[in-house]
Amino acid sequence: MKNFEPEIVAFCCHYCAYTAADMAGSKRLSYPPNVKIIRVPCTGKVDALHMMRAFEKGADGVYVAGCLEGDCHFKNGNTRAGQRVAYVQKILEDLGIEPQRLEMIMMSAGMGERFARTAFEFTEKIRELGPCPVKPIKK
Amino acid sequence: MQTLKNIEHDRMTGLKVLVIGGGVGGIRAALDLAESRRNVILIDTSYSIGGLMTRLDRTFPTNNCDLCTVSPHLSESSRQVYLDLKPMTRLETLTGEAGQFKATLVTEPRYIDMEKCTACGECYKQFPGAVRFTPGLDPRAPTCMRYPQATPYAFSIDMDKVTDIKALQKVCKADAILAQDQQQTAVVDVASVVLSMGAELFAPAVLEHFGGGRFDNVVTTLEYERIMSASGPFQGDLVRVSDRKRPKKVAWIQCVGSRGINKGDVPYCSSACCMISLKEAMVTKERFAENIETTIFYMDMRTFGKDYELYLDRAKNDYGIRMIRSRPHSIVEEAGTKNLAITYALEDETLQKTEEFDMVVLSVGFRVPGSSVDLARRIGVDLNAHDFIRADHFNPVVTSRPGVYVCGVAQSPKDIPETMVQASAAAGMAASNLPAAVDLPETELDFVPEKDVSGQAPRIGVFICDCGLEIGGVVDVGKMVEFSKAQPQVVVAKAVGYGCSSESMLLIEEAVKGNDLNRVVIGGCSPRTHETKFQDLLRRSGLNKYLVEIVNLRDQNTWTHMNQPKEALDKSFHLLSAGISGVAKNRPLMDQTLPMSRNALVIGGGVTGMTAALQLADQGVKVYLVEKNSTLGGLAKSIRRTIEGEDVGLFMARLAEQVSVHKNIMVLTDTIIVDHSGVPGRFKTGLQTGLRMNYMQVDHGVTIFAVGALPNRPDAYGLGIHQGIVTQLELDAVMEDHPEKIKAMSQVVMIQCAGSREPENPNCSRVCCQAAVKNALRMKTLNPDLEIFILYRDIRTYGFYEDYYRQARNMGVHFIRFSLDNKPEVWIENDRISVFTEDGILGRKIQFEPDCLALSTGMKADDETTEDLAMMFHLPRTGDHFFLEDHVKLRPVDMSVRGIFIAGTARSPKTIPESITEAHAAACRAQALLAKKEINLGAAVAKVDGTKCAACLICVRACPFSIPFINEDGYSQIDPAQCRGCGVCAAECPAKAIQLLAFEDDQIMAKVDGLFGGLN
Amino acid sequence: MITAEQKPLEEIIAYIEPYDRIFLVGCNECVTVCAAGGRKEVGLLASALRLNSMKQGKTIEIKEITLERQCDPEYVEELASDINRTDAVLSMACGCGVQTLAGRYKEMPIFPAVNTLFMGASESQGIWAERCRGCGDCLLGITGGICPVARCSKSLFNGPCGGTCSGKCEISPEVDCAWCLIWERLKALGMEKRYEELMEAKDWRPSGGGGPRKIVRKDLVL
Amino acid sequence: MMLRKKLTQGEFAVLVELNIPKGVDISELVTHVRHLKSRIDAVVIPDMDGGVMRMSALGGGAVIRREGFEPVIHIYGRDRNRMAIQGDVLAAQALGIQNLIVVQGDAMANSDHPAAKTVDDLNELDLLSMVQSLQKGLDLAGFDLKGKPAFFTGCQVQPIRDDKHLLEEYEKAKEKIAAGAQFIVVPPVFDIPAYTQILNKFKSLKVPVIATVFMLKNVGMARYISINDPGSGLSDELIGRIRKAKDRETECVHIAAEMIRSLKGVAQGVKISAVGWEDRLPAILDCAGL
Amino acid sequence: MKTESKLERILASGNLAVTSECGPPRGARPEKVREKAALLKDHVDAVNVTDNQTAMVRMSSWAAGVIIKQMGMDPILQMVTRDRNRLAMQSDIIGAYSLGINTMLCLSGDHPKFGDHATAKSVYDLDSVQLVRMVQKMRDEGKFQGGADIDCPPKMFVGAASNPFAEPFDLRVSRLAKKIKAGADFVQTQCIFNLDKFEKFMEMVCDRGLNEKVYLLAGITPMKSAGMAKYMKNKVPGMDVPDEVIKRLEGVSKAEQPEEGIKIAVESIQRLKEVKGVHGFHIMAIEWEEKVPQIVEKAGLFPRPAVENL
Repeated sequence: MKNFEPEIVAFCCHYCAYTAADMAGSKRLSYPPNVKIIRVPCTGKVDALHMMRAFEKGADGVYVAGCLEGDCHFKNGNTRAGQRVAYVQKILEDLGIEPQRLEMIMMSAGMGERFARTAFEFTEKIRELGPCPVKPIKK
Repeated sequence: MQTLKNIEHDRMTGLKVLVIGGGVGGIRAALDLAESRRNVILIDTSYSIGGLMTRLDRTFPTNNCDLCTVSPHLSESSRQVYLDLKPMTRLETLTGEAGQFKATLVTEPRYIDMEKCTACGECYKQFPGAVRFTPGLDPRAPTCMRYPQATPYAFSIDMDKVTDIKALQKVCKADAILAQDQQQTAVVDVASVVLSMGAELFAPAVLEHFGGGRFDNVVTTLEYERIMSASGPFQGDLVRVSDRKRPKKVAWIQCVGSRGINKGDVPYCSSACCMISLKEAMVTKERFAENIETTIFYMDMRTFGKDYELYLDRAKNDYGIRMIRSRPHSIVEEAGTKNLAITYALEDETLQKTEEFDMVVLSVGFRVPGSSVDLARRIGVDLNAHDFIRADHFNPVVTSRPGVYVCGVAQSPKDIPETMVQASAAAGMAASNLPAAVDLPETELDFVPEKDVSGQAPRIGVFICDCGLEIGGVVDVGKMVEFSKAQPQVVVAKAVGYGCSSESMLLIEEAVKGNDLNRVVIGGCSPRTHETKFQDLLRRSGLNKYLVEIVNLRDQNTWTHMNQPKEALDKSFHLLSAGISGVAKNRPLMDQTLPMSRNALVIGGGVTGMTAALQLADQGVKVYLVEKNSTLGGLAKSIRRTIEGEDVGLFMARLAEQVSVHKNIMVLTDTIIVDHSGVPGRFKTGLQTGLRMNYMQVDHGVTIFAVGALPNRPDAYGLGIHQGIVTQLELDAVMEDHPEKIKAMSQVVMIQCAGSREPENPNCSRVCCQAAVKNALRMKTLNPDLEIFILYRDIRTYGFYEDYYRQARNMGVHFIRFSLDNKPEVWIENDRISVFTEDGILGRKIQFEPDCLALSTGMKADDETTEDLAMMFHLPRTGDHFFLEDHVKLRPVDMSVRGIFIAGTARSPKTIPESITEAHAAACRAQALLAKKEINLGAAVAKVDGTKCAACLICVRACPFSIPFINEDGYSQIDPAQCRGCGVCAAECPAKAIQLLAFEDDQIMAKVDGLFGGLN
Repeated sequence: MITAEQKPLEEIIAYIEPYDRIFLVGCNECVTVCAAGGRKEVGLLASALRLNSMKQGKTIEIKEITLERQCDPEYVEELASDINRTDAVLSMACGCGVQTLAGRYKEMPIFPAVNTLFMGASESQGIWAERCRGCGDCLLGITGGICPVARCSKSLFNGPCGGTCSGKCEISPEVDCAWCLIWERLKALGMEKRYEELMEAKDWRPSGGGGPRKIVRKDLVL
Repeated sequence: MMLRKKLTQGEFAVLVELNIPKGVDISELVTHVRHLKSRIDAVVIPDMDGGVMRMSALGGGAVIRREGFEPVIHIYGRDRNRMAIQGDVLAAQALGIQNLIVVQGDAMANSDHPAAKTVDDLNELDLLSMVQSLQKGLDLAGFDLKGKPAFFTGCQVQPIRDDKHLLEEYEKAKEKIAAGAQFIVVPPVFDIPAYTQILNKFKSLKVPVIATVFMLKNVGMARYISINDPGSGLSDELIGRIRKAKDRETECVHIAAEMIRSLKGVAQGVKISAVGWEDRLPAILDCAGL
Repeated sequence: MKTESKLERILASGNLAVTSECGPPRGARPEKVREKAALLKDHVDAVNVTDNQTAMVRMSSWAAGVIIKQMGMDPILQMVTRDRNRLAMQSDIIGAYSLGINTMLCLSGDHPKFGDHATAKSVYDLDSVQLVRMVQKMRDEGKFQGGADIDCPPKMFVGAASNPFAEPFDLRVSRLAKKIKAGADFVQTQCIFNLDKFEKFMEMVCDRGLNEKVYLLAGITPMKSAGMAKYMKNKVPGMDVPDEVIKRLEGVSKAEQPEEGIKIAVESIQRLKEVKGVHGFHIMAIEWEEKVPQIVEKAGLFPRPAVENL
């Protein structure tokens, strides 16, 4: 599995993680290109359905990146997202898919380094796990 | 920048404010004025704006990347309709008087047509000598501009160095080089002027004992910033100049050129340098290597700003930065290694020490450049003893010439937050010479009517920007265009060079119209900075602005994966595919708006609250000024004189009188805030007044928090036990009311940091050092024979207060240092006060028996009040219970909730003039918001499909703002005017009856699908 | 409201294992409100089932539909047009819905995807608690509005058993002792005396003891 | 049951003070009052208290009456002369308002019309006599009225500062009763034993005494009252209780409810002043077991 | 005399009654019953035979009762409403009576959750009060619960349980009154460790005159160890074990603790003998039946009065 390049989707909150990702860019911090970002106004908007959809479409890993605890622009959207992530992790587990493929991560807008490090660590973690057992059947 | 000429034309009518200097202060002032619908001309002698801050790597105390924090301001400046930016321009003369000045502006030739220049960098590549770019240490030309998002986005040519103008013109594909460009002079009517020229940094080359600029590895703090910067000479790698090797031992030397001892020094304190060095040392450890040994040589550690003391503690305790209290007198370079030997003496040791370092950073302070002195003389504003602009003692942004205001380092040395505060304050003051904001006409950009695209199949245009080499240098734009063309529903795909240049924007606009496109994808940089720009483009093209999707190819792809071009290209395909399939689902949306309430609520009737209220009321804003005590005045009422000798009582009485009789101010004393609701621009707050607690509700568009702080009265050093032990505040009153008591004294001891900088109150109270010096000086005047001992930890007489500190020393006031772990002790025996302290220099305990012991107790936050308000208004506070501003650096008077501002000691301890400045700043920021007729709430609001709703109440319960309710028809209803757009309800709705507009499920799903589909 | 919760995925997967085309049918009434079988849960379960089949290397076709109310024949009729294009139906409604479907589409295998639990009330967001057992002879009028049938672990009619501890039931400290609640409530209402009235043995016929129950409103019958 | 009947028969009455809008939008007022349906005995409507201009109590009273509640309106001499007041009082009766409380007008210090001219033609005792006179069918000039009004008229006591002041207010109340006051409204005290003593003192005047329960809303307000009104008996413990509460607003509701409960046996009725927190009144009543 | 119950006769005679209990075996060996009962013979007036105690299956209580009866002792048939509906209970009652059992105790029973058949459906057709009422009606009116006449009604001496310590405390007396109202002739209480509280309870009982309407047997349980005391305090619902009791047990060595426990039980009986309304003692020596005679003797309750002599 050395050559395995995981597909990773990151749902990022506009106010923090997305900004942090931009900041990682402006600092030219390198992280694996496997991570692709979808911007949301708040992680509280990320539905369990969206996370599942990413796996259905072929993601090997998904993470939801929101503001630090207590820092949500909408009070508690990030904690709601965290609860939802835990719920979907349970579904994945029931389906025999490693729940670690889904994660909730928190960071502030200023944490460009953390964004890059997280992207790196998450990618490595998924690389360890190998391809998601539900890769869609290529037509 | 699209219509510089047109703007020029439009702006010839109506009064303007002239802002001089395009650093952060000038930009802030100009933006504040423009936001409050005042016409502004921002001039700078340089060819692009940004000033010193754009050259810093990161700023303290957040250690954020400077570029990232400042760039939104820069791009905003080019968008503002009211803002006219004139680089390479100086003010020659200023005649007339406030309200009707005539300003003569001289613009130097740029030899480049900014309309045409795309900043491709070709000219610089070919003629590096003649095309201007970053000065200083930078040996390479990253994008040939000082920083990546330069404003204006164009080069300039140094014609003196051009040998063959034809050849130069030839390399320019945009045909932007104007060989015949000439100096231009214009006379404009301006109502007021804001001076924000900033200052230079001291060049230490004159200092022989520090190498006189000859040693490779001795750099200034600014040069060190450039070395660490990603856009710097070593691409952000920390190495020594001499051998390009990572240093293992770096030393900083403070006060180089400041607090004058040496040749070429100035006597004042440059205020910002201590924090800069601490930051550099911390970033060194954080970013490069934990084990790089960092040492700071200093005299007094002046971390007096908000939460700066905590920063110092972190530097010492968490990062292990070595702090040595000493002023080294020389640096010697070792011949072979080019290492540097520093010789220094410790205060409690007689022997000198010599230590070797790999690199030495000289912490240089601010200097007034000759050009500023000339300018001041030309326009007739007075300078102070140090050639800074002389400012009013109570209102530091007011100069000697009415109608001319000053901010930032041009007034006194300071750091960025204080510059931002002064900038806003100056802008507010400057605006008062113009018609009141509420009377100004609204100016709207004209857009063509929107086409109805509903029911049409998506016709998508994809435009890909190369952003110079930023995108195009990493991935092949052509391949991306080809890829996009192959995607379903894509009608046009094009490369557009610099997508955000006016030329490219025009090209896109034409393509949209010509191909009858109804959806647009822009592949470029971050939507965070550029979405609005392209949304405007769509509106000009007759499309709803929500039909565009920005694909972040630069910040989140080519910048981060520049070393993996193949992978970056593959990722860009994914991202484009997601953007294309996403945009197909975009729908035209209407922004939600609410009419703005033009009232202001000012909480706190101290000096800050009154000043802010008055400023707003003068601008025609109806102000409710709420004070919980029965009289106005607050803490400042108990201060008698300022250090400059001004009568505070008189000033306060006048201020209170002005406020009380103002027809636009309703003063509510004995009044408590009891409830709060609403959205920025339409707040509703409940007040209860008097002992009967009569209730009333007020509508207001903005709120200013000026609740102040409390004088600290720590249970320390016998305070409250003996009548001879007093606070500085009490001493101030004694001197004023009973000078004879002072005359009868023979010895006075003062203890600094009483109850501050200690674990229970870790921050510095900022005002106490100058208060002690002030009182000492005044006592010495009253009683020259009086012996005064000031026991201190660090003397923090920042800026020009240093003059008073020096004066006190000269007058024989004794300063004795102590440390936190060896604090003075106070005994009372037979009604006599005894103070014991360890004298570091003598190395033994000494005892005083003073007639009076004055404690510098500073201030602490009014925990109960700030807590109450923070809960009601949902605002954050700091660990020591002050209110926490939205951005400690760039938005010091804005709170995290829009429309709520903070000023004065409710934010952090500060002096009366500083509080007044903040009050003006907050009022100015408030005014900018009030100048809008409507509050734009964006389009991202939740919408309920009543036919699907099961009225389960989940949205009602989950909404963080309690907006949804079940209506009479039995389904959930969400008021778009109140919805904040987080989407929590949409994500939790079990019936999928709620959608968050602009982020609807099908849009998000389409993006997910796009990321994985359409490839191969 | 009827409350339900989703069955373990394993069980659902086992039901539909033999089929390739599944109709996943939600209900927009009670099960939506208790977040067990509304549109959102239908979507989630469909997604999970698809993931599972992909994992097996199988393609499965799931059609998602959420009916206004699965226990009314008219709404159930909505499935008629497409039912032939499916191999099995998975219902996310309560038992009433499943049976209504089974009654209407007799040829079609119908499986439940949720366990129907009880008639409950929402205590707070995400928490539902049993409140009524439909015993057909409501005595809330004399027990202070708190039902001993549904809320006492032993359905006692004459007072708490000896196991009450700090107002909680002996079976779990999470469960309130219904009789403590009743007693407090009676006291608050000044109706303590009521307690000592003997409650005679209950007639269980209306609660199902007399066989399956039915309500016939003659005036409404067409 | 009518307020008069209830009070005179010795039954516990619950009065709620509601603010009238500054403006003509009465929707909030009506919504709030509807939530109190059949839970309270009367609605007390102050008239431009604090000197803040708003819809008159007379108008507000008519609105409340229309909603099926029994209004009690304030009358005072600060803003109107004897002509205006008599006219309004007659109008009130015609609109179905049968209860009055004669109050002292608040000072204009924090008024939104500080420049307004104050009238002060009649004082509290004058007003009470005026009502008496009108009830007899004569106006203040002695002319006959066409039809006599009948009111249930109360008076108000000023906040009690200390024992001496209590005696003064007691004497004044005595005079007011002599002038025709039929019940007394006593301002709030947060220390129940102390309040009980005060209420008992007034009870000796043999007219129904109504205690006031004042809604604390936050720490700042409680602190203000405790500092500026030493007679209020608002202790640091009470402030601390609000401060320490997890949900401060709920705690404030509990405090008010507790006060109502402890006053039940002491006073003849309570007037709940929740101004600004009208939406929490049902919760307060629930919590107080009313 | 309502019945032929020995317990009734002793109580009616004004003597302090003594009862104890015997849990039937989890199997079909009658000798197990005999062994246990033999330990109590002569020292108690009647023996409670528990009914699927702690929701674990055991030999049915009426069968074990019959075995005890055959030994010449007097069983008290315990019956819980958890496992049988009104039909089954009534049939068991007349069956037991026909075999000579004339005293019973009506209970609701521990919840199945605590037993070894946690998945069983609990019946609870009636609750304990309704059961008391039903038995009383069978005896006094000669009617089944459904209303039909009984040919030879069972003359049962009906008992109920009372826990003076369970919460809410202010309901305890009312609850007792309700059971009396339903027809309870005698009441056995939960084990009493907190004597002060019990005395308070009894005061309230007497205040209402309930002591005149019912015979109350105070529950006594000797503690084997401090550990057992702590367990009862913390784990057994409705049990009130004051800290002093635990401390007193902890105050002696482990080996001496059983002796101390018995001492406490004896002292309790001595003290409660004086309490108004206490008509006897119900000694529940859980798995420690062999100590019952000793307690009875030390408490001065031995010898037991002979019924014939009354």
